[in-house]
Amino acid sequence: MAEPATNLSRLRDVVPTLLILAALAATPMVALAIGDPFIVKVATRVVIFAIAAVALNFVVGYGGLVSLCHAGFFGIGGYVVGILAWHDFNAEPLWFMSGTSDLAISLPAAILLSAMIATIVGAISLRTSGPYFLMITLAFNQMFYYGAIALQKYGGDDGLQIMSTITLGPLDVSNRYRFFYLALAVLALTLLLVGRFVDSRFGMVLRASSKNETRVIAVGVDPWLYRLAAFVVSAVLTAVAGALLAAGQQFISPVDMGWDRSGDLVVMAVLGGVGVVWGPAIGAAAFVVLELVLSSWTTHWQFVFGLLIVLIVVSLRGGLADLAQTLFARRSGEAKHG
Amino acid sequence: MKKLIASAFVLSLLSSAAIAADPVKIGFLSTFSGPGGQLGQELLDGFNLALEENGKTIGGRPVEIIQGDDQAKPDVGRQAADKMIERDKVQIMTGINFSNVMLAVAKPALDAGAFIVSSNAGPSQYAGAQCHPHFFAASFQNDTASEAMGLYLQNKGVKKMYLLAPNYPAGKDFLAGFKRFYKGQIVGEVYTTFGQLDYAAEIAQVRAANPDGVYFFYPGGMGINFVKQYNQAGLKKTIPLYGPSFSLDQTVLPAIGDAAVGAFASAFWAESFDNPASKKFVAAFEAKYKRIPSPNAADAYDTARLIDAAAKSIGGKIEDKAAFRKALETVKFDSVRGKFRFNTNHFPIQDFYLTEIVKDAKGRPVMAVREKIDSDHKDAYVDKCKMAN
Amino acid sequence: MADVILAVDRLMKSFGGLRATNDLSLEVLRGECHAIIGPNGAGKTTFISQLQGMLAPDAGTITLNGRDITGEPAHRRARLGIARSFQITSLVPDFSVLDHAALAVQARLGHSFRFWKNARRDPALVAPAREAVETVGLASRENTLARDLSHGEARQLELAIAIAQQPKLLLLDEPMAGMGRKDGVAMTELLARLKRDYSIILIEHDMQAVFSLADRISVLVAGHIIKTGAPEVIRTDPDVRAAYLGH
Amino acid sequence: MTLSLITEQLLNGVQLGVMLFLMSAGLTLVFGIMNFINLTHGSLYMIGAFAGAATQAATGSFLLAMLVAPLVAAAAGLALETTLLRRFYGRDHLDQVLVTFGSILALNEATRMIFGLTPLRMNLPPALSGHVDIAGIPYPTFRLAILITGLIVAGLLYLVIMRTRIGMWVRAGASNRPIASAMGVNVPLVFAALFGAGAALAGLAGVMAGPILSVQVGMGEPILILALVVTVIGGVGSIRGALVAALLVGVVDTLGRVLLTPALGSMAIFVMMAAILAFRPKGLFPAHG
Repeated sequence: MAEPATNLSRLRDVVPTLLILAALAATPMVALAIGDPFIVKVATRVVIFAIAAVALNFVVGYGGLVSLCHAGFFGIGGYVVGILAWHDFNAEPLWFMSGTSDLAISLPAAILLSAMIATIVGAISLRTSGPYFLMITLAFNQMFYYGAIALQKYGGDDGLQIMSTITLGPLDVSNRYRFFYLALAVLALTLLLVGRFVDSRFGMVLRASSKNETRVIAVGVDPWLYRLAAFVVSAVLTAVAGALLAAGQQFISPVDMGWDRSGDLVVMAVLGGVGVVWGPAIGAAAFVVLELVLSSWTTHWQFVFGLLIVLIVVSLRGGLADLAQTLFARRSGEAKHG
Repeated sequence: MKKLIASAFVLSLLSSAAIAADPVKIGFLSTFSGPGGQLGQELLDGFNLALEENGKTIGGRPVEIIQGDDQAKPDVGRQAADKMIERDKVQIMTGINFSNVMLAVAKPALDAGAFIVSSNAGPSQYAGAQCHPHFFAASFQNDTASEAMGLYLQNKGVKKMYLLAPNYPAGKDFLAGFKRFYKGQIVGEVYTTFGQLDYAAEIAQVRAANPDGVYFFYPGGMGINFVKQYNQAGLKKTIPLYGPSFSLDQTVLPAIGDAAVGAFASAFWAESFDNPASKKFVAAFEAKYKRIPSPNAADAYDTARLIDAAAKSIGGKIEDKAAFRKALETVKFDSVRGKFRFNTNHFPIQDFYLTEIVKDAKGRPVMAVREKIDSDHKDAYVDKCKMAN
Repeated sequence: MADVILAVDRLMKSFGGLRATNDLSLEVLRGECHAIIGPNGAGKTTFISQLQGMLAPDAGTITLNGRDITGEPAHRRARLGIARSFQITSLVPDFSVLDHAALAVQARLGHSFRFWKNARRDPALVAPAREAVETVGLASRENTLARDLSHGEARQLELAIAIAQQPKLLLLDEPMAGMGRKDGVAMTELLARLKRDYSIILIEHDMQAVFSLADRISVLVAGHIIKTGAPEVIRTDPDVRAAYLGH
Repeated sequence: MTLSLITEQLLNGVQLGVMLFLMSAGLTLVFGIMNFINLTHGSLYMIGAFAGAATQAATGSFLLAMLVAPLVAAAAGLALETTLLRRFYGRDHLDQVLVTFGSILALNEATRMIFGLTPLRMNLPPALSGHVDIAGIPYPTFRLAILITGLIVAGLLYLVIMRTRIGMWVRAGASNRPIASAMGVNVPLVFAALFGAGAALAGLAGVMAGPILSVQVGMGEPILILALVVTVIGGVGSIRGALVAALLVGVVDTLGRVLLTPALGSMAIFVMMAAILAFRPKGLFPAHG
């Protein structure tokens, strides 16, 4: 009896996910065909922010925890890659180890460090809930931000340039096409992971806790540890996105971890739709592309952008994913009738 | 999503397809949105004014300006620069006002073979070790205005100074520049949070330290807040304010008002400059934009005319990069600053003046030139630059 | 004493100046259905909340199966075998009926740090969950979301969740609250079936149901148990009549 | 530091705190009663400052500016509330954040289109431009005026909320929403009035900040963040909490800047907020049980 519901939800999740990934995978070919390699750079940025937004949505949409410190984790990932590359380029050892420009080493390092920091930050922040959680995570984000500015050795407010060539094991990923597909693979992995997690036993506890904590406690589960685990998973994936951003643009700066960037990530998630795993990916794409297109039209683009956001949130309850699903449903409905 | 990107592309294609053949393409990347948006507009207005006077040509060729907004964020600036270079195929980039954006953008732009002729940001990295054959700063090196003020106060024999700046690299550069020439006693050196609103606490500390003068670098809104509050605390008469022109120019003076009158600024250009090029520029700018130009606008105006003069000297063939570089290095043009030439690191050698804020005939606060501080001032990083041939 | 499943000893709880629970002592025997009745505001729900662990008492002890659980948090008491159905329905709006029961089953089976397998297609969860849902008569609605359930169905689901926990002691806080007559009769029949398998503490205003279901009844007035006894004893007790039934 | 310097810095801290209280009062009540996170509160502050600066530029009267600014901010607040924001009272916090975030962008840019890019100027009236002697410290008269005005408004607000029928309703609303709506009041009307009153206070804070700070687009966001910090430290919905937290934030921020290194000074209030919330997860004076 549970099967029909499951199949329906699989259709709802798997088909759009595959469509998104396929569309993205095709962009470099489109770029080549029409001779505009810049599209690949935009697509890479879309993919990186999509990873962060999907990861953030694991706690926002499914855990009910609106975190404003994810830009901090984004930046931590970026700075791990940047600082290791700096030590590699300047041939200066970092404590006991030498620097590296190999993502095969710096990505795990970013994962490890962000997991450790997220565990501490999460353990403290999860004592609170609702708007208080929002603000305590904002406080931590500010601490990360000012912490990065205090890194004078690594450029402080000026940011950190990556001068060396970034590799992945023996593979040189400084080629934009290769790098794009690397980022896309990480996005696919993120969508798969989050998609499995939310439907697992873990996900059931997380989702139930976000809507009715009392009920979850009453059946014998303390949500705290589950929330913490979700927070850490989400932070780690976001840090990976940040690491990719730094590697891709060969640059990381404190601006990449400001609180407004945290806000942007939340906006991407909500804009796309927090109710489905792939929603935030659409939100990230809309955000990045709209910003680019509108700002090339007029210096007053933020006026249009702001009104568009208001319009979307007024008319669509589930974000852009809602629109996509409605269109999809109508089309298949028409097909049936026709 | 693919559709979205594709349609974005088509739209921008439509806008660029109509341009006539062979224009000079200049990417103007600056901050146009958010609180920093004023500076980008100031730079663009100065740049556009020069182009209009020139019949919208550079080196005798039509010119196409591709505008980009960096939102004061390095990664956004980087993306906009990528677009300019890869899609719009710009040959020259200018306009950048924040050092951190410049540092994120310069390397890929230069790697792609574009020229950067900065109309504002002049980070020490590109004046020194990272100097590049295709990187020119037509404006200034960040530290130099502060060096001039330090030199002035040193020569004048002022004994005790109190220094204030925001806690970010440019703030540290400015105070370091000041200390490079000022050897008197520094009774306080305070770095405040970038974007701080209220300076009551710092001003109270200044009063308690009772220095002979305060040197401050607060660009934009921070400067407005600081000067107003300093004046309200009643300190301006007893402890004079000294700053680089960026803290006291026309981007902030109208908002500060009378509170700034009596403060001193070191400048490479001021609206009261008495040379024909400068007078013509100020009059034209005021007529067109209904406000007095700032040194930033003057720099952007000079930048456009400098590029034009260099391009003209080689018959507009800027595609010959070696020739264009040579032309820029030896450029001769009628600068609003009076004297202008490039040093070996492609940063300017220029004169610095002491100005005092006074009210002009219409009661508006302006920078009035009092004396020349230094002739042919060079930046401190030129020795670190091993310019490639 | 082996047949006592729950012992409450001199429990105290105050809110500001109000003594919601005042020197309350009570023993519940294994297998019995023990009803607690009392006028509105007597402190019944406050008492249940302290048994479940959502509220911490100011003083006194609670012993489950001879083990002092006074200091245990609510989730651990649930694992020790206390299940509660809420007076005001407490569900997850976008979970289906079956999801709710499955959540209770997975909580009973140990930790839920299992990230990969789809919980909705896990027979270890679905089979016992479906059993609980069938027990309360919601089999035909198992895929309906909680927010689409009628009030009566939501009350049934509350029970299904509690049953799926396979508890040693069921705390039922007004399971018939807000139900019409027909639903009420069905619920009474359901409870009659359940009392064969579980020890139950029942709070209920429907006196007909209470007297037909309860093995023993305690009367709670102003946070204190004034009387405990078999239904027929309580029915005729003059103190109880005066305090509660009299008007 | 000498005693007089400490006194002066404390005065500075309290003065900043009073400004923050004016900002936070409306924010915390709207948040507590309508359960609405109003990020446009900073924009209303900006609108107040611009309205004040424009009034002064047109008439030369600072007093008139002080009167006009709260009215314009209230009008703008009411317009926002009735046309857009009231639909979001029952919705998820995330939707509220998104709609107010979009509104901030549009409002900021609209202000820029109307007033241009150059920051506006507000002059002090001669009577307030000097300084007064407080225990040997020459303290700016205008800052003292802000302090006194703020304390008067805080006092009045306290009286209204603690002593009047409206205040009773507001308190009930902040601690128990269903009861409030069951009290048979015209709920939409009272919500709008409350929103408007909060907007007026934000506008008042804006115009009072005008002579001290630069009146420019984007001035609302930094103060919004501080007001949110105050709201949360004090406990959402609690006026008393907002007052205590505002003073605390004002003093800690001021002293932190003076006593700590720049990086730590910038972080001081955020470290304080994290520490307070870690031990009191619902703020210092939680209004909801």
